[in-house]
Amino acid sequence: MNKPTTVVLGVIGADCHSVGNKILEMFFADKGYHVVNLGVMVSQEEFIHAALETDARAILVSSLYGHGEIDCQGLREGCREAGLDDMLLYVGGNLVVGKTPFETVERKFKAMGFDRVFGPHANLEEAVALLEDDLRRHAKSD
Amino acid sequence: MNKPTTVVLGVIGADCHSVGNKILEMFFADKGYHVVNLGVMVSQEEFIHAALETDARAILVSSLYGHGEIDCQGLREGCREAGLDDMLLYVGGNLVVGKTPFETVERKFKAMGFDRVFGPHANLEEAVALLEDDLRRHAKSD
Amino acid sequence: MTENRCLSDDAFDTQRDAVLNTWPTGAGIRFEDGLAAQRDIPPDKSFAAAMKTAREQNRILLQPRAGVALIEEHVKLLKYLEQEGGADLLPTTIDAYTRQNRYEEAERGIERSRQAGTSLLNGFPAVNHGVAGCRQVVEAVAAPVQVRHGTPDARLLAEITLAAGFTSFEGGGISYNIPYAKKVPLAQSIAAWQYVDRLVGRYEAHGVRINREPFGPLTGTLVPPFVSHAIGLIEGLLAIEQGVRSLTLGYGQAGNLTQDIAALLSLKELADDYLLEPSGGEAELTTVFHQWMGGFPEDEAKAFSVICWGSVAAGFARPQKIIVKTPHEAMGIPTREANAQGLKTTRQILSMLAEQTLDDAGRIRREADLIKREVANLMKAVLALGEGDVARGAVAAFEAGVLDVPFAPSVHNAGKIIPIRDNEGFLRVFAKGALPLDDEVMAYHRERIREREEAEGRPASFQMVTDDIYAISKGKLIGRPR
Amino acid sequence: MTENRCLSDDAFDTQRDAVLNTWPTGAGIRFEDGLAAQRDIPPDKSFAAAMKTAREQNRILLQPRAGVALIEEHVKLLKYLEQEGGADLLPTTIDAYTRQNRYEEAERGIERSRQAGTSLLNGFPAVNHGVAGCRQVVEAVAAPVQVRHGTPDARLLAEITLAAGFTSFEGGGISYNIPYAKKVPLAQSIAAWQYVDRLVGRYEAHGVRINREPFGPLTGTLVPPFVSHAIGLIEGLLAIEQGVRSLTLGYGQAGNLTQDIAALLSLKELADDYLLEPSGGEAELTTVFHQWMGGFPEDEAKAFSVICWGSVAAGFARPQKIIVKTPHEAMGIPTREANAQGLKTTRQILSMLAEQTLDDAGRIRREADLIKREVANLMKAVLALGEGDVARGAVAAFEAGVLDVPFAPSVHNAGKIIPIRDNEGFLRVFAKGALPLDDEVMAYHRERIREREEAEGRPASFQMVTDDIYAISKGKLIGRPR
Ligand code: B12
Ligand code: B12
Repeated sequence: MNKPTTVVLGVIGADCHSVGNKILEMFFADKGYHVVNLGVMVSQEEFIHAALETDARAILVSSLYGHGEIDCQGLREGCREAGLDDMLLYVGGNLVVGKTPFETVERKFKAMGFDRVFGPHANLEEAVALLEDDLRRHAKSD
Repeated sequence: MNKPTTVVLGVIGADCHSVGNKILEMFFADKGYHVVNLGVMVSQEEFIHAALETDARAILVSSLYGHGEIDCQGLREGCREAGLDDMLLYVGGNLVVGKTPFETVERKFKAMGFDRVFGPHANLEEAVALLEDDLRRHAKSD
Repeated sequence: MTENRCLSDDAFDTQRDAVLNTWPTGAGIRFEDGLAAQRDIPPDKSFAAAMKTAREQNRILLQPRAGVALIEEHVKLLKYLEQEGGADLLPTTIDAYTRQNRYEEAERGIERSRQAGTSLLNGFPAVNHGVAGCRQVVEAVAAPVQVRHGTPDARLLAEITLAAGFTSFEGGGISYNIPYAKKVPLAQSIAAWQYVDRLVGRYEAHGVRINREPFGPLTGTLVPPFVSHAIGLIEGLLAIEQGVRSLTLGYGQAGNLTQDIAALLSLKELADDYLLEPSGGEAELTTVFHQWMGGFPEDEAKAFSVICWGSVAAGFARPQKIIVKTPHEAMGIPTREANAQGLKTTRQILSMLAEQTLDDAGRIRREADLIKREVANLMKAVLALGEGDVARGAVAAFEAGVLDVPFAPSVHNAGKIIPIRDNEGFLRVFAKGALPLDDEVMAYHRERIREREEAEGRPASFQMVTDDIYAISKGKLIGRPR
Repeated sequence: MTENRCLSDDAFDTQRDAVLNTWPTGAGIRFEDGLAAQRDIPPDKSFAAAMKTAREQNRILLQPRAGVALIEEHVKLLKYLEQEGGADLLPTTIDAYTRQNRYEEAERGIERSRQAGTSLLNGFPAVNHGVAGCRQVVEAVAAPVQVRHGTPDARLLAEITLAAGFTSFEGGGISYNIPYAKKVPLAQSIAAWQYVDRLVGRYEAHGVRINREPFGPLTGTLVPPFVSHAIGLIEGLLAIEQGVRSLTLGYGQAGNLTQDIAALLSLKELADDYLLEPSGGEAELTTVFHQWMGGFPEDEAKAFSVICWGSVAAGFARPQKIIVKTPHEAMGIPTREANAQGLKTTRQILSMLAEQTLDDAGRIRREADLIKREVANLMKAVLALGEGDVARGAVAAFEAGVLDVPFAPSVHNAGKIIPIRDNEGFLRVFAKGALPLDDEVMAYHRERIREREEAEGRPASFQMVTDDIYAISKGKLIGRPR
């Protein structure tokens, strides 16, 4: 990597949880990424628009407040429509309403087109390792 | 009742839990019973012997320590062999090893021949009401 | 223009028409009907009365958070919490779409919840359910019920829920904007909340006392007590000006026992100092303690400890109310059973502590005095910026960073304050940004932080702060280096 | 005749033959083999070393209770508790038949457990499993393992478990008789425990330090601190005389924070005062705190609170070890999951409190001094009765009621002392029986109890005591009238 990889970060929907978002921004920046942080309450359109604008390689979506299931539906399709076919979609947080086994949540969000799904106690070091990996693989297929 | 009814009380087996036993003694005495309290670590033979000696109408067995299932087996038969056919057998406490639904425990001990089975948080007022009732019914059938 | 002046009837009524027409369920709500509904409510279902009695009798009331999409399910939930959980006070937690006035999305959430057979909303969409729907809730239960939310513009929500018979309404122009919104200008949310307070003031003027509760914990994340106290006082002043007379100020547990007791003690004293006189001595002032509002441990046994530790602080400090967390906190909206567990575990601690007292060798008093001094620093600067007007002062203060909430999402918040724990776990100020804390106070904070730097052999830094944010969820109070 | 004198080798060896032959698994145990087994044990599995290090490093170690009938199941259980529960120290809790030396019944219990596929015994029948079986247990785990029981005559149990490599042995001639037995004469149990202590002393003489722990909580039911402290000191003196050098004195939570912290503080000081000199300054003295040992609430959420409240007291008082309860306490032997929950909830409280201190305005010190004075009253009388010999004194003192344990089952216990809570929940003495408490002390207790009588408008009575016994299980500390 010469130029740092750009990732778009944000909390989707009407969700105001900002603490994790601030930590994620700092964390990925620290790892050498160019982080475009849209903050909280980000619509699907804003995510896609920012990814287009900044030539991002991945969109990192957070949802904490329970409406993730409703808010995230269609993001993959939206990306495709915008011509972002290769976009990596990561999502993490308290993704559904109520305590739910992680496997169930993961299945749900993978079915929606997310590449990786993380719980609220995700190990960020592992997440960034996966991202490196996925980016490398995507680069090859380019 | 002219003469107070006699009941035999004790903690069966190798069980040393004495606090509940002291409370039960006081409680039933307070309710007008003549309580023959054998204390802790009482064998089946001692229960039966005391019941014979004192012309008791009921034996109140406690078991707290978990071995109740082993310790109580055969008490009904023992009573019958000693000619105590009509003896009321009550049992209460933490009757089996491990947290178990009360229904399961009750079934087990009724199958062993106990007339009434009580959990560790038994309401003593209710227990004495049942005893009055059972004694009345037994008296009729005499 | 923003100012702390009681809304005139004219100004109120003009706004009111517009507000009621933002969603069909608002149309045609008559204040008289609301008044009648409120007057029908038996005294033991009045939130204000319950809080007042708690203060008089030195009791601590327990209240959970709870809200689901559908009326019938919501009623079942509340009944369970009062009957099985033994809640003294009930909530109706509003979903996040409604909080953003996105009633179409809330409507979709209701429909999809009906289809799914389970709530897909994170709260009760009271506006969509309308007055009649809300009344069903209030009537079904025995305890007083409060609306709990996080809504910058809660005018319609207030109109509907108060007309339905809810007797308490949480929030405020600052505390329901800065931690809950991104772009809503502060002047706008303050104005909206002046309307809400005036609505409450109108009920008050007609002999119906509605309880109001500024949201104390703010972002719930390492908020030093003086920050939330100052904002609570400002919202109190704004509410009283509009005629509110039953007011409950809130504080979220910080984690160090001495600091938490001191925080509640100082909050009580500050409330009396700042709010009694403006209300003509009439205000009924009470306090509410929130069990740990930051990230919880995932493991339920550990979550129980966090709940208990908060209850211990409350047990010694004796606020009138505790907002209770649940063992599911880290994972998702709690089941009703988990919610009842939170209540039971709290009750058990409180009753075991009921007769116990603690006199921490003057340290509680010292810390309380420090907090009061910090609050005075802030209040003085706010009033100066507003040229004596607390509403204008608040807006100007946030612009200038003189009021500043850690980790808040709002673009109208400076975000320059950096809190950090000292070596005993007290929350201190590492970077004060533009907060007008006096030199002596800052020297004290710095000295306390230095102790920690020495103990850990590392300088205070944002890494240390991040460690503190995670600490409780990882089983510690202080984020020590690994 | 009972006396506090180190057993001679002859006397010991004669006894030993008889002891080893009471059950087949004892036959032929050679002390040298035990020594070899103990010497094989790596230092980080030594209980004595762990306790010593904890004291030096100001750490608090957590230990659960656990024991099931079969070896393989027992190993699984212990591994789970150390790996999943994070236990620092492991137990092997012995079943109740073994405690009464009823090895035939234990054997039947083993068989029936095998058939049932679940443990029908309430502990691990170590004697029946013999040295080889016990060694499997010790070898399978990483943490130090202790034998925990309640055995008036534990000579064979000690021979077998120590030869197998257990590095700590709980109990004592008084604390494992009076609360655990009905008819065993005290002189007899004291003699049996002199044997056990001498056995430990022999290991010590050969360079192997085994930890000993008198059982502090006694009946676990409203035992005033001074009663258990005095008995702990007596057992400590007896143990030291036989050559024991690693000694952990115990105390069971009473429920009032100030009293509990004071109790642990005074216990530590008393241990130094009474036991250091007789050991030639060599004894390694540590303390253990037992979370609430009386009746627990049935509801698990409430049980968590009781566990947490104990952990809070320990967090401030900092003993070296805590014996942890579980949310199943009121109902039955805990599952391994419930047991791990007890450990986790305790750990979370301790780590949140790790840096916090409490200085209760001198009240802790005052209460600790009261306890020390009460203990001095008792110890003086015991030594006087024994004409300077603490073993004889103990026997005579129980006969005379000068030592007296509330609610104990033993016919050799006077049972005249009646403890009761005062108006703040401190345990006080309502009826002292023949306890030699001085007038000033008793006046103090009476005054405290009077406060409660006034508050409740009823005289102290046995009904009040019964209410206190039930209180915690019913969600209060003090048994107030309904
Ligand atoms: C603090 C907090 C608040 C504060 C937020 C302040 C603020 N502006 O940030 C306040 C009090 C305002 C609040 C409000 C609400 N909250 Co809230 N809140 C919390 C709480 C206690 C902590 C969140 C937090 O800051 N954690 C610390 C940070 C560091 O962790 P994090 O946010 O989880 O983020 C990390 C991970 O999730 C992960 N992650 C997140 N996204 C991604 C993405 C990727 C790609 C990766 C790899 C990782 C990753 O990495 C992050 C950094 O480590 C949680 C419960 C908990 N966790 O204990 C509830 C919680 C998230 N809140 C919840 C809810 C429902 C609400 C409300 C709707 C109110 C309500 N009904 O109770 C409102 C939301 C209103 C709105 N419009 O959003 C629920 C969500 C329920 C669900 N999903 O089922 C939770 C789980 C509590 C609960 N059990 O009910 N909340
Ligand atoms: C205090 C206590 C002790 C003290 C006892 C001191 C003494 N001499 O009394 C000590 C520390 C010595 C002790 C020892 C042991 N204990 Co213990 N002990 C307890 C504890 C914490 C409280 C018991 C108590 O006093 N309760 C208060 C009284 C008032 O209530 P109660 O005893 O339940 O009695 C009432 C009711 O049961 C009922 N009742 C009882 N009998 C009857 C009969 C009738 C007819 C009726 C109507 C009602 C009735 O009415 C009584 C009065 O209200 C309980 C757990 C709990 N309950 O929280 C464990 C408990 C009883 N002990 C237990 C065990 C296993 C032991 C030991 C074997 C050690 C071990 N393996 O952990 C040893 C026993 C050794 C032996 N030989 O017996 C287990 C039993 C497990 C099971 N059944 O599955 C329990 C449940 C703890 C647990 N969860 O593991 N224990």
